[in-house]
Amino acid sequence: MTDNRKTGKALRLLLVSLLCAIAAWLGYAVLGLSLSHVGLGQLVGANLEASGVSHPVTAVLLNFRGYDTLLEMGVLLVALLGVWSLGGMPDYDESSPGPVLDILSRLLIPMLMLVAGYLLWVGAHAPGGAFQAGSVLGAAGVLMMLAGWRLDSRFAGLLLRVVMVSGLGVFVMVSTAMLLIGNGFLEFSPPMAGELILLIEAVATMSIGATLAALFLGSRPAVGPDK
Amino acid sequence: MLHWAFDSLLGLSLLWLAWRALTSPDLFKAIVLFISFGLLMSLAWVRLGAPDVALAEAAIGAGLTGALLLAALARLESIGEAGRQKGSIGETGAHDR
Amino acid sequence: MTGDIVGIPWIVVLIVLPLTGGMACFLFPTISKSLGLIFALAIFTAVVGLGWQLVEQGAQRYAIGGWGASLGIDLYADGLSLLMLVTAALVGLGVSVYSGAYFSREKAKHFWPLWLLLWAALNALFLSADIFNLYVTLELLGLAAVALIALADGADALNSAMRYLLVSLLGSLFYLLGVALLYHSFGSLDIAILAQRMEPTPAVWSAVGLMSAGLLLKTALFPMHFWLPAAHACAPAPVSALLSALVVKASFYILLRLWLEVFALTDTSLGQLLGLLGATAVLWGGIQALRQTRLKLLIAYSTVAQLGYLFLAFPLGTNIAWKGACYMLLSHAIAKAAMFMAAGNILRFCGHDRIADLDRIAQRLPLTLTAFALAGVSIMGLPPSGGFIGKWLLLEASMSAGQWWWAVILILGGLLAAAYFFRVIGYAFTRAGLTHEVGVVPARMEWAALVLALAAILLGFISPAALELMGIGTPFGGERAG
Amino acid sequence: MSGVFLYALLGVGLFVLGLYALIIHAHLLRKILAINVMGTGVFLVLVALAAGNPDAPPDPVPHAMVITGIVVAVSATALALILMLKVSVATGKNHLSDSTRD
Amino acid sequence: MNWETALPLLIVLSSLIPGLIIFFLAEKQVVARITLNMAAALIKLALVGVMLWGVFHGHHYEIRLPFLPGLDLVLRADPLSMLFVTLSASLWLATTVYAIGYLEDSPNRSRFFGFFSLCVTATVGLALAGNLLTFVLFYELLTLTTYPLVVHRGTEVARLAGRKYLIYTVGGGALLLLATVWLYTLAGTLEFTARGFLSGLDAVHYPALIIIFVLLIAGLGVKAALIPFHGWLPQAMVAPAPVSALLHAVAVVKAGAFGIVRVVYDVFGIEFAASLGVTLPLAILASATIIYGSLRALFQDDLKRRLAFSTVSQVSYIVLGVAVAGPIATIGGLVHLVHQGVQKITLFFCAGILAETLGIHKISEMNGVGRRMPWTMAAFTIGAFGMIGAPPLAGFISKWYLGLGALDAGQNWVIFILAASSLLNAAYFLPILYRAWFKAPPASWPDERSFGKRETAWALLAPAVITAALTLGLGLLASMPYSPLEWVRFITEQEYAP
Repeated sequence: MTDNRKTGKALRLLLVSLLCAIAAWLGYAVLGLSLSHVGLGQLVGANLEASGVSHPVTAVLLNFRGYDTLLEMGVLLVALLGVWSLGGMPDYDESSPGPVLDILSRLLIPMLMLVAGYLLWVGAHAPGGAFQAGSVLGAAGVLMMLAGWRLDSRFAGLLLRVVMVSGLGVFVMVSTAMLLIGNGFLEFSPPMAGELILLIEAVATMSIGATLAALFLGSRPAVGPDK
Repeated sequence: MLHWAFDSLLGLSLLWLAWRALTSPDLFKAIVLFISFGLLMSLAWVRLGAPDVALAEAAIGAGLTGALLLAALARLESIGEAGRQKGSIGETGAHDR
Repeated sequence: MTGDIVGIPWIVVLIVLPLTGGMACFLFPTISKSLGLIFALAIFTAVVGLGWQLVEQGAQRYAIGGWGASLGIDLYADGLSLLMLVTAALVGLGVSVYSGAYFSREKAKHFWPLWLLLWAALNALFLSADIFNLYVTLELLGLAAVALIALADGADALNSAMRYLLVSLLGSLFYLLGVALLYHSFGSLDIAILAQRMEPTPAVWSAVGLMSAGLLLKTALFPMHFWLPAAHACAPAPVSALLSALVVKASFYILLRLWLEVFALTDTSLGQLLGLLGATAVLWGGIQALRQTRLKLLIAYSTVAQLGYLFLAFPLGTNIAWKGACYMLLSHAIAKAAMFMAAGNILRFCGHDRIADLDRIAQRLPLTLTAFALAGVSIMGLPPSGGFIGKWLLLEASMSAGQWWWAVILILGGLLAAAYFFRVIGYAFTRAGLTHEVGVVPARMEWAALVLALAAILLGFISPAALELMGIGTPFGGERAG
Repeated sequence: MSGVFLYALLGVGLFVLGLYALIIHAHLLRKILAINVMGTGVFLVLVALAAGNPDAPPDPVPHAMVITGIVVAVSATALALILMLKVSVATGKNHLSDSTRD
Repeated sequence: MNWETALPLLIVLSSLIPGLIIFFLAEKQVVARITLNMAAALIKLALVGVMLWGVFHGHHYEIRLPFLPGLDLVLRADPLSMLFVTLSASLWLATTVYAIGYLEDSPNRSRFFGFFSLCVTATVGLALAGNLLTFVLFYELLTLTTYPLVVHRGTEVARLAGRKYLIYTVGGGALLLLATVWLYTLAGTLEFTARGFLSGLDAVHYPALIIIFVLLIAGLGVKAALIPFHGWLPQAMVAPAPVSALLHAVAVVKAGAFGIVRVVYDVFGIEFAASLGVTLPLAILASATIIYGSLRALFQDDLKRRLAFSTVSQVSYIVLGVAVAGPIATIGGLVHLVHQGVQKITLFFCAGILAETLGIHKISEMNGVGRRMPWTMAAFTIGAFGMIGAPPLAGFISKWYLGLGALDAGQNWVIFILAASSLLNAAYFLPILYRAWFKAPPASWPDERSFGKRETAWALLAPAVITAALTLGLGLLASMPYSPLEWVRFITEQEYAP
């Protein structure tokens, strides 16, 4: 017994030394970076007003590199599909919520909804935006589920699927709509860029919130006859 | 000078929290440590001038991932119990390794 | 007429179509099968449209959102990406037809959306010219592949899906750290711009190491191939076909694209290392395939071996070598997809895929056996198949570059492939009575496998045209010295 | 200026620490934790180096990249956790059984 | 796509398309299958006849299909390829008739005849190949299409024989491929040209060329059953009689010998090969195979295994004729390619008839079989005497020219080899004839099937008798204008510098 623990320890030592060497080399490489000139900050600043939002990060996220965000909504959708395709999960034991949780959730949930709305709106000119608002909404959903709330089976069919897919769907539809009116793919012409981004963000927030809550639940909610 | 001290303190505590979270024997404790690591990380994002990332990290990184991990742990234990009732040679308890 | 065909931005259509297809199949599960087939055909025509456009106007660069290279993300399509898109379209169409009959109603509901989103990830990956965008497509691809593997309910399928997910995430993180280092060295994420600003600093060396390690892990090159056999063998047949033919090749494509343009280190010692790993993969994969008792594991190890061939082009670095490797990639994808489908048919017919007891197929599943045999011809690299052309070009490249040892590896690999292939075929000819009732195999599944196998053979005859198509936009650089 | 490099090195440290934990631990939940820590490490490297020159505002592109990365990480973690539970139900074990380990 | 280019392709397609159609015919569609088979064989023979006449009058038939950038698939009819194509086409007709009779009601005949036609396609394609790449392509196709025929019976023995067959032939194919690519990178072309295309290369490549020659001969030697690569041939006898008759006596074995002829004459060129000093070792190897094959044949009791070892030694006559660098020896070698084919197929037909009608497999069971089946044994006797090289028969002519060629080229030791092997041939054929004609027949044959007053089915007997008559004819009428001997003289004029 002792010898394989000994080899285990020797192996572990070897691993640690190897990883320390890698860390040292990466550290040296990072320190060697000269950070004076580099970065797209100025470029983003120059094109900011053409992007329809005044906050640089939101501009990059939804206009300059909007394609990344589109695919990333796809990632969320695939994760949800994967979780739902894995089939039933021992459902979260919704023992009746204690009085404290009950009252607290009744107070907190509307608060969270409000914060999510605010974050969505403020994203245009200050830190905030679809993902942050969506995750707050998701947190609100998690809290509701902890308090024993379940989606009514009537809404658990096509409607739920539409909400889940709406984030990616609207983004794709709006971007291809741009094609039809003569712009390039995902090219929001400046006058209406702000409104379009807000539309996309609003729907995205709803969809991200629902997806994150569903990921927490882990299995497809009890669905009525499969519509 | 004060910044430097605060940054190095924050960095060290982050490293220490991460190390504890990854190597603590009890799983529940590991997850709680991981959540606190996430919260402290959002502080670090603010120090680095990235409020958006701080918000995202707090809401998703600490909040939601923490909730998912805790829910998974709870279910893992209920599976472990069910396994033991059926007499299958399930794990002795989720709190090992 | 050709005016508007060339006018449509096929690059964007190729990404939007599978995305909308995936969403549509998710929204309307009851008709997801027919929807999926329609979208598969549409995507195939879109690839033909793009091919037409490339032939007419040469390589295409499309700035998304009209912002241009460094600020926005560019899509770029040249001969190499066209080759990969054609591979994905051919295998995709075959798999779509095959899965129409393979999955039960319950499973089909989950299969079609995931498969079309995986196809979207593939198309996006082959067309993207931005290294962070490649990270997002890699993640999308990885998660979709894991979900598809887990469709096969069974302990070892879930087990291998979990292992594959961890490996995929690890590889992506390595890749992302490399992206971070490159971005902060040169201030841009676009491949073309990085190629201009590239100079060998320690940060670039570590970025090369990290990105290569991450991508090699996802391509399952020799020492890092441990996760592939279980994942490809336990997945449902069409999914294993997708994994072996397309998903594994996507990370190879990125490595090739980076190596050719950004790293441009083809003739340094790192190229020799990759060639060495490729050679060991060829021999190790072949020997392991010989030792397997289950058919799908044998085919999975054959994938490990065939991937080794692709890396033999790195130490050579000449134009012929790259074209040979890419042709080998195309014919391996199609032949391996046909083989996995044939194995799926056999599994459904006999209920098991133990090689020693396959001795009743020749008379009862003639189409499947012919498909398996024709695909095998291409895997072995015997004429007149696509595999032969790829092998010939690689042999020619290694001989003219004076590095004859790669040629010996190619020949040995071919012999090993013949050994494990004919071991299976030998059993299929022996005559033994039926000892159990048999599953019915829908004709559509047999014909899908046969058509793909015939395509692999047909590839042997159209190589001049295909190689010329592959050369659009000189992805492999001109006739650089070896 | 030195603060930037401090956080960047911290990022590298977290990355390597996560890698170590991923290799050492067999329990799947711990492996998922390790993956998350590694992810955070990479994001730290990305954002820290973005605050390069103190006078100009930090470069927003890495921030957008990290936000996308965080959302990708959470979706991957969610899928990994549910898959872990399915593996635990199917194989009764909380770690990977290497059926074809070679 | 005028007539000049279409003809070679038509000849190849004339057995490929019927073969593919036969695959889809159901087992019980016997009439359809027979008509398709016979039609294909007759059409091919007719087309070959037209092309033979055309080539004799100087028409140039060639078709180029793009296959690789810078390399095409070429089907060209030059005199040498016509020799082998005519042999294959005519013997395919005879064997098809024989196979239809032989496999009367055995299982999977569609699969058999499908692969049978594909085999002939590969053989004809290989014969008409205009460059080494096309040759390699059809050479590998031949391996793939003959394997299912070797394992046709489906028994475990057949599977093991098939496995051994594959190990040899696929290994040989790999060596051939490596050598071909290496040659292409050195020479830049692979086109078969009259006196070889390598003489122009500068001397620094000579060692590489020698290694390439060795690899090529090894790759081709597998199918030409040169020692030490002959192991698969005796074991492949487990295949049904028509397969061993056409394939292992004519198609596969001759493909290897024909390949060696092509390599020595149209790739290296006989003078250049002699200057490289590779022809002498080849001659020695061929002689060793001749002697070894005959010796092993002496001790075989199973009739088909004895014939198999006899094939191993007989094919090496062709290689010997080629290796002895002289015009007359070349004539001897090439003409033996035809003569040996016709004689050996007669012997295998007779062996098949004996096995099918009387259930005789061993030579020890052949006492007095001459009285029971006079026609079959008459054909067998003609074939046997041909092999020994008795005067009026075809075998004598090729041995005569081989001997003359050896003397003319000053290689006197070849005469002893020829003499010794003829003696050995006599040693293993005459006892069979003595036992068949002069011994009393046993009380009952192991598994006799009666065919009314005729000794066996006509479909089996007719081909055997026809090929025996052909052996006699080729011997007597050797100097007729269209005889193989004249045709070979027409070929060798081009191979040697005027």
